Amino acid sequence: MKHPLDRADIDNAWCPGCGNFGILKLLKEVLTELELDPKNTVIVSGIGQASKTPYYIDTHMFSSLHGRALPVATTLKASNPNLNVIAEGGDGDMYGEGGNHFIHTIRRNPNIVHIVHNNMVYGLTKGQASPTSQKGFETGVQVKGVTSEPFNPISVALALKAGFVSRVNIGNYEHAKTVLKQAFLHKGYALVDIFQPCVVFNKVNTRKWFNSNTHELENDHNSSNLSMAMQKALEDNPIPIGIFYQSESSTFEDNFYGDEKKALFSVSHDFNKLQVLFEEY
Amino acid sequence: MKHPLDRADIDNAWCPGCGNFGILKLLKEVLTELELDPKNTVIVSGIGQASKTPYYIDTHMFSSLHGRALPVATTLKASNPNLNVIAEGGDGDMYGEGGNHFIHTIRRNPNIVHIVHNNMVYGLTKGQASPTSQKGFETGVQVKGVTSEPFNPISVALALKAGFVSRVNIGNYEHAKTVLKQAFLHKGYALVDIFQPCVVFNKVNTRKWFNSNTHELENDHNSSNLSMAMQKALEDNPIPIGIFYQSESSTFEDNFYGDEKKALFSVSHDFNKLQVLFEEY
Amino acid sequence: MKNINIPFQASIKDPPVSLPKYKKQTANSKAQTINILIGGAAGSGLNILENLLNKAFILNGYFIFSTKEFMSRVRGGSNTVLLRISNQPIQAPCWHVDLFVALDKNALPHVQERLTERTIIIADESDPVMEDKQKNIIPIPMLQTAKNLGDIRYANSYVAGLLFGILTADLNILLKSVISSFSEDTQKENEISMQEGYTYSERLKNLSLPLIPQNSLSPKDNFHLLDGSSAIGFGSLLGGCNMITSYPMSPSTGVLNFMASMSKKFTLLVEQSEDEIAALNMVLGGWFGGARAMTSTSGGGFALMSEAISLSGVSETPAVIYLAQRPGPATGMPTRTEQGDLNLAIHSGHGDFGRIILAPGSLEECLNYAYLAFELADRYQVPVILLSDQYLADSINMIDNVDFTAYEQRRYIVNSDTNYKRYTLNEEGVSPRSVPGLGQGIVGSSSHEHDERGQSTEDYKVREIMVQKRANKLKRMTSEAHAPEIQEKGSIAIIGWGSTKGAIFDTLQSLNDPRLFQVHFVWVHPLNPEHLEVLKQSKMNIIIENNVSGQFADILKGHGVHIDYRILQSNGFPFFTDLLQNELGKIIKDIK
Amino acid sequence: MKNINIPFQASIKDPPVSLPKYKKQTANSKAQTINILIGGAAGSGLNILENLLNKAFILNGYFIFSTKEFMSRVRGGSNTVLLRISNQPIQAPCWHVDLFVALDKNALPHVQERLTERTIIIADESDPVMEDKQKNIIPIPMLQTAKNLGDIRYANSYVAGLLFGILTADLNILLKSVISSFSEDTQKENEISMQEGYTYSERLKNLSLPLIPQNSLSPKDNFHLLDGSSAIGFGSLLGGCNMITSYPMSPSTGVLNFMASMSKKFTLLVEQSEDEIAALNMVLGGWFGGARAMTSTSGGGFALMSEAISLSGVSETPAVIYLAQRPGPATGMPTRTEQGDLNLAIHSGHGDFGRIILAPGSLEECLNYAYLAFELADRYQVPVILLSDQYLADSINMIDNVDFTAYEQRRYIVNSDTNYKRYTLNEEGVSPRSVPGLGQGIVGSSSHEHDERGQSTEDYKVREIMVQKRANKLKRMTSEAHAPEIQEKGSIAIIGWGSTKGAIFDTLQSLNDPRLFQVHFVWVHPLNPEHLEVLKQSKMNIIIENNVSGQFADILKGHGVHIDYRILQSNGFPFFTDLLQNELGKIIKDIK
Ligand SMILES: Cc1ncc(C[n+]2csc(CCOP(=O)(O)OP(=O)(O)O)c2C)c(N)n1
Ligand SMILES: Cc1ncc(C[n+]2csc(CCOP(=O)(O)OP(=O)(O)O)c2C)c(N)n1
Ligand code: SF4
Ligand code: SF4
Ligand SMILES: [Mg+2]
Ligand SMILES: [Mg+2]
Repeated sequence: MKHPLDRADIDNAWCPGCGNFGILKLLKEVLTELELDPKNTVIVSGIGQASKTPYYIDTHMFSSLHGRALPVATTLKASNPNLNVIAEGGDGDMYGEGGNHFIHTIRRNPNIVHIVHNNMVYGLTKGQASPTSQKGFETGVQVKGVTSEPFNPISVALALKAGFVSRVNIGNYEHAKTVLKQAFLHKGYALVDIFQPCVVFNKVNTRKWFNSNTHELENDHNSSNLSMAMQKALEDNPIPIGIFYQSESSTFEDNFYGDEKKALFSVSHDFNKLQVLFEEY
Repeated sequence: MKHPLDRADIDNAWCPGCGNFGILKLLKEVLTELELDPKNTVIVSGIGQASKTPYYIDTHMFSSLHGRALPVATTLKASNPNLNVIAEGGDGDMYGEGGNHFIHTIRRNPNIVHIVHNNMVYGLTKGQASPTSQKGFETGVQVKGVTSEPFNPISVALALKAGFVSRVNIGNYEHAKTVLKQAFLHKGYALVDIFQPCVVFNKVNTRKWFNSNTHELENDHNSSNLSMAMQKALEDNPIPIGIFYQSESSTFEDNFYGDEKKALFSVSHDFNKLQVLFEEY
Repeated sequence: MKNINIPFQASIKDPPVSLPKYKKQTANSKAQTINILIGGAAGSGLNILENLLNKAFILNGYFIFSTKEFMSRVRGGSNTVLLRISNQPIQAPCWHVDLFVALDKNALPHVQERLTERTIIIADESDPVMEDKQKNIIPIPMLQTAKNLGDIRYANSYVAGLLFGILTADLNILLKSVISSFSEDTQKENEISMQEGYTYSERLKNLSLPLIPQNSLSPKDNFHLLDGSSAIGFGSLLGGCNMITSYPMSPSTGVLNFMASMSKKFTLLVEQSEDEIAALNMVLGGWFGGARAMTSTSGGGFALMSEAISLSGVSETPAVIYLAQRPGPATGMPTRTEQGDLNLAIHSGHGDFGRIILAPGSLEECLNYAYLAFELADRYQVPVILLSDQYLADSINMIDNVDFTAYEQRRYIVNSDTNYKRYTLNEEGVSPRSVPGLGQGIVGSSSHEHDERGQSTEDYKVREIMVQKRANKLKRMTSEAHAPEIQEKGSIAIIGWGSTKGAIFDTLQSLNDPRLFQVHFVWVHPLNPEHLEVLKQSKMNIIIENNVSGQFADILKGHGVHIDYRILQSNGFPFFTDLLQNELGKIIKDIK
Repeated sequence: MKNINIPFQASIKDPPVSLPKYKKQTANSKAQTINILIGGAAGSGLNILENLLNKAFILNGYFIFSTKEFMSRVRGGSNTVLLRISNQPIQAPCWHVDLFVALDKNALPHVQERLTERTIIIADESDPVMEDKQKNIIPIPMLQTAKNLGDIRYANSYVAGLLFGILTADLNILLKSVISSFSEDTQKENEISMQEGYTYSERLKNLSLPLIPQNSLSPKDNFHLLDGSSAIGFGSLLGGCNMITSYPMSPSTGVLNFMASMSKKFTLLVEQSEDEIAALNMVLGGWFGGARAMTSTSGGGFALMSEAISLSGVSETPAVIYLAQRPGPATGMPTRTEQGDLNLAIHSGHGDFGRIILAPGSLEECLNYAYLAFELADRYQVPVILLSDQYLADSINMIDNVDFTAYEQRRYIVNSDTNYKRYTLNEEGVSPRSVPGLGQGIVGSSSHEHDERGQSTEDYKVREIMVQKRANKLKRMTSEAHAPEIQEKGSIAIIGWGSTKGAIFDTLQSLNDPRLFQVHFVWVHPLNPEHLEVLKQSKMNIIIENNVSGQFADILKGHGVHIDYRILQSNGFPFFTDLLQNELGKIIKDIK
């Protein structure tokens, strides 16, 4: 199943059967169907299995540090507001190591799509609990099972009044596609938390588990109602998927550029103006 | 107004009229009234004006780094569960630099009291915006005014299902005292966000502003109802103060110690047992 | 994507830029200087007084230099401002003063050691020290006057007027400065207070003050008054900086404030980040997208940036980091000065990669090297650290006119073609850098060891090649490094780096010993061994550093340079020329 | 608060602890070793095969050593395990092998360079290399056999049986190991597969393999098989560790896993932190409260701990940090090895303060120095960094019996009285450390410069005293530093540190040149100059380091040690004795 956005000559390092393949496919299809020019699109990722995504898709990429994709993506977008910018990584990456950036990026509201592969486990480092792991989840480090309350990215994003808050299950592919497309069309920060089975290290939250423990938000869900969204976000049996909340407001770049958006690589300062300012000293 | 918990021979570095004085008084009175032994009480603070508190009150202290009081406090409590442990600092310290610890400490639920002096500004570094500064707030760095959405510690703590979530206004002293006492009596993590006027750098959110923009939660507020608490947390005109939510569950130390809690300084391993385990290799 | 014209496009094959030359500091031992220390509480208007007097004395034709020493608090405590007024440029502070003005009763005890028998002390008549009957204390009615005017803070203007009177400077000039220093609703009272102080000074005409220096500046002279932070700011704008992402931290915040104020006038994104980790990663996101970005911080914040520096290293993404040092470890002394973070600056980040560290020591060097930081970051695609300290950042000095058009602008960004590879191997070790959206190619940037395309690799041979590529780049940077500045030539080298430049210069002027010569490093890393030959040929090497271990001395030792004496300090103060003169004088006295 | 009895109470005035001695590595050139390399994909059971064979060969009376080389992925790719089977202890890996087993078709291309003309290659009959008609390739029906049994992974047991057959080892012993290696429901199939492999080996009796070593271990010998991570874990428990707070990062996770497994048996808090910053701050909170805490990480995580190390320094709160290195910069090569973080370990954190860095190079040293890390952290109240690397952490080797009771336990905690001051000045430079809730006093710990009570200070004289206090402590640590281990004595010193110990030892054994002698540093910082005298007296110094710049060489240079040659490597591999032998051999050949 070749796709025009496949990167040439690569060796995909994911495990057979991993949910990441579905997410990769999803992203390529969404970019293509929305006719987003890959030469104008950048994926910024952290480190982890999920964060390997940009190595497999033929857009620009900045494979950064574990947990640090969001600050990189924010200023990348600000340095050239014409780019489509995606920040992508795993649940450990984005909610653990990168938790502080998660909070504050939402507050800034850059116009980026934030994709989190949520497999409820640390895949690349071989199976430790992640912030989203459920209570009781046993691993080589959490030998008596997880005791901390799982991190709920949806409720936290809503608590911060994020402009676009969504969750999908890669096992529900067409639904996921609809939602991801909306995320790209949203102007401002858009969270897409994607349930993704890790077939090797998470034997609890499997593909089947995700399928039978999630259900699409009802048709009458009002995604412009924050407190209704919050209500839904706190439900967990089954876990709702879909667009919880959506509301546009001025973005980080808007606040900076106002109307004339030109990439900073073409900016140079007027040294005469600088000279004049200096003379005042 | 001498107090038995005053530390001897100190030079208080706060500005005359600062709300921190009220918080210091509050803390001393609450400790005394609850008969908490200062020799068994530790304040862990970060860096900032608020974080100077432990230098002025005669308990144990660990004045740590900007933003890092919570992880220090968490393991301090775990190393000796008999101690009363307080983590204290400013809004920049706890929600900015320390934002990631805020999230994850709540998830762990150590039995500590978390006091945040929320003056909506960076005091010690002379007046930059803090995460809780309101939109439009102008400073030497935010020359065109703050554009980011203010951080709402109450809604975020609730989104994380924190066990005790409260906010008070130091200008409403007796109410603040009632709430802070409850925080100490709560078993588990307890957030007390305290509105505190910075008389030098925040000319917007003044003592008067706090007084006229806050109101006590209604008597019929049901603090065991998470979604009602969340509803209240999202209100901002006026801002509710009081105990939004309270619910006990097993703490970080409980999970580790179970029933026999002895301080780790008295623990030593049985080397014979170790020898036997080694023989298996 | 169509190709876009990049202004000022340059290539690594171009020779390095050259820096505009400023007039050299001149040797002239006929300096006449009067040193005034003013002590008062935080928040009492000391800074306003400093600015007011600085401006006024300059208008009166003097050279001035001023520096502050203050506590980590917003109100109260005891701070000082040192004003040195001279007929010549001044480069550094002194410890002992001619005149001391106590604005409140805590001021005198705080500075006791800086007063000599000849120091004239001026204090309010109500000050309890009056009872000590200590000689040389002159009571003045400043508080009463101020109170009569309605606010104790008018005492500052009173003192300004008094000092102008004592130094027989022109009061009208002082009054002119008032307009720009005070808000309209207090101007009147300040004027009156000043006038009263000036008048009162009549009674103090027979003070045994040092000779008042001649007016040496003529209105034709185009000198400018600024602090180190502003000079770094202007230099950064010269370097094309259009993004600054920082978390506030003393003493670096001055640069952040300066840039923020300039953001109203230039296309310049200023963002306060949630922490320092975000700050540097934002800088990398900025450069990756084509911006010229910087961050500003101090030691603790810089420590947190350690991992991201390593990302800059392996991904070859440029970065400029302004690191203003203060005494550590940890929180240390937040408002004091030190040069204790050199080792950290050199070694922060895991793994081996090249970086450049520039430590300016004067306003001219702040301008030149802040400009250069952006040029070098872009040229070599490495992190460049601008190392300053609280002393340099906060001290106010004068600088000759700057010709902003003398700075060459360059941009090392290329349009990409379809075969573009971000890490192309070439002789230079520096691959042409494109940015997303500029041309037909794909830009792949990676934190992993990678191949030419930027794809991560597990191939040990590719690893070896890429390690070599980065090592080659470091070699090139080293070969293009700047030599230390050498003043004259003698047999005993007095070595310094960064902010000690002025104190060492002044000290050598005063000692006036032909054997001594100053070797001043701005480019402190990587060092080019050829530039150290001078230190291998000198008879003796004495190093002066503001840290406890002699960090730069140890680095020079590693390069085979013998260090005979280390003059070290780690008490939060800068070096004072008069004390340094004593210390160095003692050492060289016995040298044959 | 009543006074509480602290077990094993000790004081800085006590002499340093001494470490149990282990038998020295012995010089014996009659080693007979067979080197087997097995290649297969991640997740194909290579690790199980390694453990199975290791155990079985030991039970058969051989010494073994095994090490892995693997990609940063969970499934697929191409990894290898090297097994060295000998009649003597083995210390290091070799590059070229006698026997290679390809578990899949990617295996052979991946290791091509490690095969010589004499290497026997065993591969499945279906492997496409068979068509190459390359000599020395022996086809076996392992995949067919496994498939017949229902799972391709039974091929591993087939290979185990085959290898045992070839080496004429006792199959019954191998079958015993099966029980502990496989889950019950696959034991039967594994046994059958193994049996078939063993049987098939009959056909390969005339392979020209090296002489099979004699069984050298008798059942009386009490050797134990473990990897470096476990040895660090046991050492840490010996050091009293009762808290570990870490964020997972290869290759340090082995220690975290080990400790987690031990937390079921000992009072030992294991917490996975949200990031590395929290991890080290939690360690400090733990020690402050009286625990013995550690964290485990690799370069990137350690970089993030930089600020907290400085907090440990100024607040004099002990800390133990296990830093397992991998190639950087940044993400670098996550599963490979390097010694590239020494400089970072020495200089991380802002400001000047003392720390200790210990780099063990063998299992014995892992045990001893992990134990010592806790002792020293407590004794001097400083951060202690245990520096390992992926190679040492993941390699499996044998260790003679350990007497756990030979390790002295100490606790440097005191009860406080009402006048207790946390930073009391005394001759030792180390103030008695109490913890909250222990006695009548108040414990004030501070990240600011502080006075004896721990109150923050703005007084420059107090600052000077406290800087001096910390410098004195560093002096004391330096005077109590361990000397490098010197094997025999010659004229040419071969210098190494950390994990290169074994490779250098083996290489010198093989070269058998009486001029060469090994100087191995475990205590790499701070160095005691007296201990370097040996390097100033040697005729020549050759250093071997697994990093691109020669970080330790530069440090020795700074101490006036001349380094004549640097053998450096930075390709993600450990040093291989056979390659090292060639390289060193070439260098010394021409030395007269
Ligand atoms: C600073 C730092 N700490 C730790 C690591 C090690 N590390 C790499 S990936 C990872 C977690 C992976 O989990 P997640 O982010 O959920 O991604 P997944 O592999 O599950 O897709 C960790 C801890 C690192 N690379 N950098
Ligand atoms: C790592 C680090 N970054 C920055 C600082 C500088 N700093 C000290 S206090 C402070 C913020 C103070 O604001 P807040 O936490 O709200 O406390 P307040 O002074 O308002 O009580 C900052 C940025 C620091 N000490 N350490
Ligand atoms: S370890 Fe888990 S998340 Fe990673 S590639 Fe394999 S299945 Fe996917
Ligand atoms: S600066 Fe503000 S917060 Fe700090 S002490 Fe002064 S008034 Fe209080
Ligand atoms: Mg994950
Ligand atoms: Mg604040």
